[in-house]
Amino acid sequence: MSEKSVLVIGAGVTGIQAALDVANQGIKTYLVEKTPSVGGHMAQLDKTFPTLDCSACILTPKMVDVARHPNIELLTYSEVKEVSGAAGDFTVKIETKPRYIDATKCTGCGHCALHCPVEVLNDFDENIGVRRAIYVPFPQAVPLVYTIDMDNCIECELCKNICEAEAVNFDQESEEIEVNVGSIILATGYDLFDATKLKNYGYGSYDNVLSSLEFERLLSASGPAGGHVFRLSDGKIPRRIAFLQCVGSRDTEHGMPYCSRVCCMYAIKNAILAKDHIHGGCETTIFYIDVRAFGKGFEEFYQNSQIRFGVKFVRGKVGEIAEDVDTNNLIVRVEDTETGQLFEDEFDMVVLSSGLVPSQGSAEINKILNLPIDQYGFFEELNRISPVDTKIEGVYMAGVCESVKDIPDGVGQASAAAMRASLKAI
Amino acid sequence: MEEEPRIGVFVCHCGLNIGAVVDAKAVAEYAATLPNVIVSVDNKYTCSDPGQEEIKKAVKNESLNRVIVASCSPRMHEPTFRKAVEEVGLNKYLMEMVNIREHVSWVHMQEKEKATEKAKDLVRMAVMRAALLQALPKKEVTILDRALVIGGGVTGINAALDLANQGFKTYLVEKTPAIGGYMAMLDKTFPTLDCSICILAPMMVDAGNHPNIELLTYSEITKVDGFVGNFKVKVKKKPRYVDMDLCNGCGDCGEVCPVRVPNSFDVNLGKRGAAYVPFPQAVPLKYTIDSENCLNFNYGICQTCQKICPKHAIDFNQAEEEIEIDVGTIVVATGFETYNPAPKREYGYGVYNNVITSIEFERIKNAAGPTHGKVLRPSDGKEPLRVGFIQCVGSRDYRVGHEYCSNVCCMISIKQAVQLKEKHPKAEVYIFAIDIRAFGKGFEEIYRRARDMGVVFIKGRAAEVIEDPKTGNLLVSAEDLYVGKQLEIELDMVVLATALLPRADAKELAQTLNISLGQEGFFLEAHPKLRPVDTFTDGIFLAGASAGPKDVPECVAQGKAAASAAACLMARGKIEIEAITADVDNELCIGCELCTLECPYGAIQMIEELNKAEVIEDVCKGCGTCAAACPQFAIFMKHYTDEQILAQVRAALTDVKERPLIVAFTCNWCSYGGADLAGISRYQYPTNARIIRLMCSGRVDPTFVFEAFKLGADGVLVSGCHIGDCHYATGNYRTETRYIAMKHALKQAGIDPRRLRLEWVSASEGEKFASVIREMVEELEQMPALLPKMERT
Amino acid sequence: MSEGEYKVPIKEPIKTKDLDPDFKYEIADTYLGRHITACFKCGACTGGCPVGILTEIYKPRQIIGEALLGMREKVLTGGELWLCATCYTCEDRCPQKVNITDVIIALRNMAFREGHTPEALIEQARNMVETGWIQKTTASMDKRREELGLSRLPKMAVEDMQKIVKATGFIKYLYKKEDKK
Amino acid sequence: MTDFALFPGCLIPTRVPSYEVSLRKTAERLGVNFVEMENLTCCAPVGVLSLDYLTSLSLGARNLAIVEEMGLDTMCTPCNGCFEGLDRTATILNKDPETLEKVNEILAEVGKEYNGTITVRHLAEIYYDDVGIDKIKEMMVKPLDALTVGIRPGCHLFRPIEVIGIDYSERYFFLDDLIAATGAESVYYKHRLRCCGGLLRNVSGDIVEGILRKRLIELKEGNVDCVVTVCPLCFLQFDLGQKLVERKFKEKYDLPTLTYSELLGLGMGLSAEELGLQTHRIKVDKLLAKIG
Repeated sequence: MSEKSVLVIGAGVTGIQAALDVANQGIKTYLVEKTPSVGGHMAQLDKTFPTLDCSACILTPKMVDVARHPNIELLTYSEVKEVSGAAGDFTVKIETKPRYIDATKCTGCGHCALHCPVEVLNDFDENIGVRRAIYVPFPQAVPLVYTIDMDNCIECELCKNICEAEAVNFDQESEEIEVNVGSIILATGYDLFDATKLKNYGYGSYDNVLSSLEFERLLSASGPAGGHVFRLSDGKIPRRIAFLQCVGSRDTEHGMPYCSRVCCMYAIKNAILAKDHIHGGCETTIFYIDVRAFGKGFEEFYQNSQIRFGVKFVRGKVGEIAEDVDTNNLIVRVEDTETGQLFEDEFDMVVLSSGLVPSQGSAEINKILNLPIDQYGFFEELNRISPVDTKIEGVYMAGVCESVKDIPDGVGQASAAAMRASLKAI
Repeated sequence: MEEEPRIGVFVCHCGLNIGAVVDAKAVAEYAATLPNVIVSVDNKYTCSDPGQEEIKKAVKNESLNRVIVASCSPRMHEPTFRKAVEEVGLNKYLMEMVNIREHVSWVHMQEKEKATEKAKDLVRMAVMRAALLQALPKKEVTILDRALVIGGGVTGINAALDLANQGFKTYLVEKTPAIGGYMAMLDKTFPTLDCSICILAPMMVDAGNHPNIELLTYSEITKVDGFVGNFKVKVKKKPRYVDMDLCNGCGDCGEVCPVRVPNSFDVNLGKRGAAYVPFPQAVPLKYTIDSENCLNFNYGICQTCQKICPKHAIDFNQAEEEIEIDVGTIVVATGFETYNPAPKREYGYGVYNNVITSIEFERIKNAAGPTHGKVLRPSDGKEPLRVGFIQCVGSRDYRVGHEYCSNVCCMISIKQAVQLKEKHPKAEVYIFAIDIRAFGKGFEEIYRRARDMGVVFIKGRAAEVIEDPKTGNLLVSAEDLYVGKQLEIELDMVVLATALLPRADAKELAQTLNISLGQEGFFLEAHPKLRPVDTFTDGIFLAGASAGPKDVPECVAQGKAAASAAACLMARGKIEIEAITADVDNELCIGCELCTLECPYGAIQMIEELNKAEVIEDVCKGCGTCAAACPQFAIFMKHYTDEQILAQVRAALTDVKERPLIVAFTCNWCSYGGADLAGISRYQYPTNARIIRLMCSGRVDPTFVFEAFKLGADGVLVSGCHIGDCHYATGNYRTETRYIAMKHALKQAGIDPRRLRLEWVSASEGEKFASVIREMVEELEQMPALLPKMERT
Repeated sequence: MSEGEYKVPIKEPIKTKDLDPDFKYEIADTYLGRHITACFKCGACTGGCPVGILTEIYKPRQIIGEALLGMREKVLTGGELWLCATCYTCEDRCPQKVNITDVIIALRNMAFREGHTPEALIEQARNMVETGWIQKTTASMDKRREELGLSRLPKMAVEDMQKIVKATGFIKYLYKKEDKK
Repeated sequence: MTDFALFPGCLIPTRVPSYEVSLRKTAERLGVNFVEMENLTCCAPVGVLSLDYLTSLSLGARNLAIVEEMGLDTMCTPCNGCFEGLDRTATILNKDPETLEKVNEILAEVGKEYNGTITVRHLAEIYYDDVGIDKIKEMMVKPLDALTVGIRPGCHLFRPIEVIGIDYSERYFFLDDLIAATGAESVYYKHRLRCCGGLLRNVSGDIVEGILRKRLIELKEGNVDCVVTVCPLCFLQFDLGQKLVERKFKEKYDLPTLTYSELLGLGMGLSAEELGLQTHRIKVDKLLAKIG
């Protein structure tokens, strides 16, 4: 079709959808991803609301398509270094960090990881699971190419000797390529709010207080425990789990007065899954201010969680959590503002529904593009009727980097951004 | 058969979705024992890269010519696995899926052994069918690069503009005389309180005179034929009795018209003449004569407008016109309707004058509205200083039948409350709500601003509104959970935040377009995450509030997304469609013409000289109704041949371990989807049914049913779409007539006719499918076992 | 119900006439109560309140909720205001940065002006105005100080105190009834 | 080290003289120079603030004005109540010229004027920031490493965070370091930063005793040898109040209570009499025996 092309930055589900939509129109697409594999946060999830669809079953086929699409050039473990030019003619410098493994040779067989002596916390598993110095973030990673984490590698070269494909190459350099694109789509996604800032919840000092993503990894079949939920303090099965809403969100104190939109629904989903994954059942209670089940099928999901799955809802923001030093159980003190009763409940585990903040990636790319951002760090849209255009012509955005949203809205916005970007590329 | 079938079976764990209930390893081991099975493995995530890689390696290394994937529903990943096998040179029709997730693990969570046995049976049925599968040539169709957008609201306008800018000719059809939809009626939009028409008007003007957009206002879709890439759409243009080219919208006719009737655009608060434009900024700015109220049409008098029109544009005997347009893709953006709260008598809407709905408030607040922007209360025209907003009227309400949340009403009321407070800082404004759902960008900020301006939020659904006859004021009683007290608040005016409903004609349009409706009555998207803007019918896309209540920014984004999806199709120029069509075997055909009567599309005609039937491949949609009707079994249905289906029936009934056993025929578009939804919603039902997927219930040949009973089936279920919903228009009518005939035949054969059951289950009736199976099993358990005689033959 | 009927307290719902809509503005105008309208009544304050744990009747969210609704009578005369230990735990926890303890102190100021104050605080204030010390000083205090080698109790600037207290009009409300001083 | 104007308040001189004598002696040894103040009025703590905002600010401003007249810029107060009252007054007046002007109008009646230059520091802060941990360690003649201590910082030392700005958490408090400096071990026990209910003393006896009993039970669970506080009201609660709770609930706690200055004094080798420990109602003999 045309020699012009489109650059998509960030390969979460939104970035993947945008790249696919542009490529399907016959336009060359470069998809840049900072981490070794595409997939973003959605790859960490076990199931998605409100249909409890298996997250991998939705995401992995799209990951396969993106890797195999003739019009898409996938640049993983790479970062954008420089952007110059204007709409219709951007020149972009992209640096691919060294994996110390030859991507063309590596078959992803995994023998090297078996023999690697170094074990470090796996940030893909939110530091609950572990991985080796030579690793893939998760078994279904795309591209299925191993990466050596040089900070922790002791260069014992065991992997080099084991690898039949001789793919390991310790003096691999970082490469830099320059591409010319007609338009850019930002899909840099989000990070989770760091709940250690809330001292009264004890996240970071009490073992059994988990963030939502940590709980998602516990639930996930490809997670560190194969889907079994256990307490981090003593490995026992939690029988009473509390989910705390609005952790960081709707909180002017921590500069996040906005609502993070997805936590109510993922908390309900996790509550149902907890009951599903724990043999002999468990009691789940969600402490909320307002349950925001606004989307399609959400309200029904919310009602079903109470009627058919027996999830308890208590209206009241938890005042504080104290830890019982010997049993590591958590005493949650809250006022049920509907009955005016004050509760001091003991729980085996507490999951904090942390809010969403713009990702580190958004901040880094903005050092290059310096787009105007709102006071929370999200990119600002051009105006009310062009929600996917940024203030720089030819640069579009989709997903949470523009504002907090769930997967369907992110995917929808990705298609919209693809449309706008492809207009510029023809 | 050219070569010996070499089958590969790949059983998926799907993480824990299948693995937690069905012992995938055991199923794989069992499959290895079946005839022609060369490879049989299980895999944690078959749809992921390693999973697909394993299939491809197996096909290459073991030179397999059949692949069976036992995992989730084909409606989800059939295209994925077909593409995978194609990449290693295997024709995609030689891949067969077995649904052991939505139809097994998700619905038999507590019965692990029986579920594993059921999975083994379903795999056996698939292996038997796979042996008989044949490669089918690729069937491609060209795609016209013209698009049709139905609905001229903000969503439709955005979709049309993006498609037109991409260079595609776009038809924008709007039922009312002007585009703009609900957004044109609004005063301000939340959360930024921008003036709504200021945002919308430029878009309307662009759409109005964009070279690639043909505006068809005051028109409706009557008929849609053809399939993706080649839709033939009939559009009825209702007569305006005004010549569009001559009229310049000067408005003299509107002034001089003696008739004064309520203006539906002003939600019947304002008045308009019989000659009117809905609102001053209407696009196209052309007058329309409303024949119901025009004196000329009712009494043959007046015609003053015709006399004074400077351009002589008025022509009373303008006739209704019907045009036909050919388009490649269709975007449905028909929007929503608001709920009329009169049935909720406790709020007294329609009885007390000062109880109005939010859209009425919006028109009152609008400068172009009936009260020119001054908020006056309907009873005595005074300015209301004490106003209450009642939320969730008609939404989240099981009694009224709308259980869903309408997404936008909280923010509308907060915006309107802030507008009131801006005008009168000391006004008393209350909002009665269960949860305040301020989830979007900038929503919490305006919610905070409302609180800071003194708006009082009361946590509790308002119980009732009664009127104080003397003053016309209203007494709202409610419980405020925040303070745990009962309240009785006296207010000057009450605004009901009414629900957003699917349009009344949504069902009719769904039937014309052959797309299905979701549980709440809005159109059903193919998959909320995988394909959010597609429908199950290729080439037709969904956007905006037609798929579910949403606010303006989301509608605009979905409008552009649907445009992008349509553009992807049209840019490719051609698309591969199902090569499932009928084929007549000339030796067997005796020319009885029975099939030509059955086919709804006239895709099977008689060849005069041979007196044999012949199928027109392009027109045939592959429903199979003709094949089931043919007495000579002369019609050969590609990919759904009689032998393949009978092989599945026989496989289901060999070494049966579970009684009573039910063979269930389901149609791909509705009842199979209903069975999927039963899985997604985790409705549990007994494991006794073995589901066989056909393209339409019309494909169920009576011989299949009798064969099943002959081989010892305890019960047979035939299920399809509701009458009128059939994807192939009349397939299910034939099924109904055959069902009655089969009932009599069974009675004569001495089999209790209750063992055969016909049920209409739509794609949104998961619970119904589960209860039908439950009832059948209970009923069959009471019946005595089938006479052994039947099994001897 | 073992003997006789079930005794049920009958009460009317709260009517508009019981509500004073301007109460929230009156509070918001004071420096201490300036953030009251930001409260969306989530209950985080009561959740951590040390007094709230023990007694059902004292809940900061309830007081602020009633104030926002306009239940002036109940809030000022109810007496729960004075059960706050002013430990400021709730202020550090409020997600909307409402200075809850300050708001309750502002409400106490209003209650004091309308004469609903616990005896103990009135007595403390009177001691301060009359002797300069919150508690009455006794001779044994001086004796004990000397045993420890400390100077006697210093003299408080009582006249200056009284001038100030008169200037701010504090005295007017302190001695409303018998109108001493 | 700068000089500090010492504002003893009214509770310490009258009801807790041992705190005053121990703070003077330890400060002297640590080289902290206190300048006496005269002609003071009550600092108008929360009890008065609750009645009238303007009176509280005016009385506080008058005391701050005296410090200005003495030519100093920092005032030290060992009492949490005075620290809360004066620090709040200083914070508001130093930032809000309009209120300062109104207060100065009232101060004009008594011929005083406040220019908003004074910072108010608590004695504990001075021990920690100005004296410093190492200096205290050096002064330890008789390290108290046999003692386990439960700290009671007192709510107004660190809350509200907006006004006072000290970073704190349940797990760590700067008072722990001060205790460690004396060799004793500051033990973590449940709700150690929770209020002791002191200010409700004669407003509602039930609540005061209810809260105090909870704190005493938690301290017992933490099995501490003694309670160390820097707030005279907490001291009265745990010293005098403990007796009342023991009588009302018929339970035995026998938890001696010290102010930090007294603990410091013991570490420095001062005798119990020099520190006035005999005035305590809960006998400290068992404690003294333990540290030999």
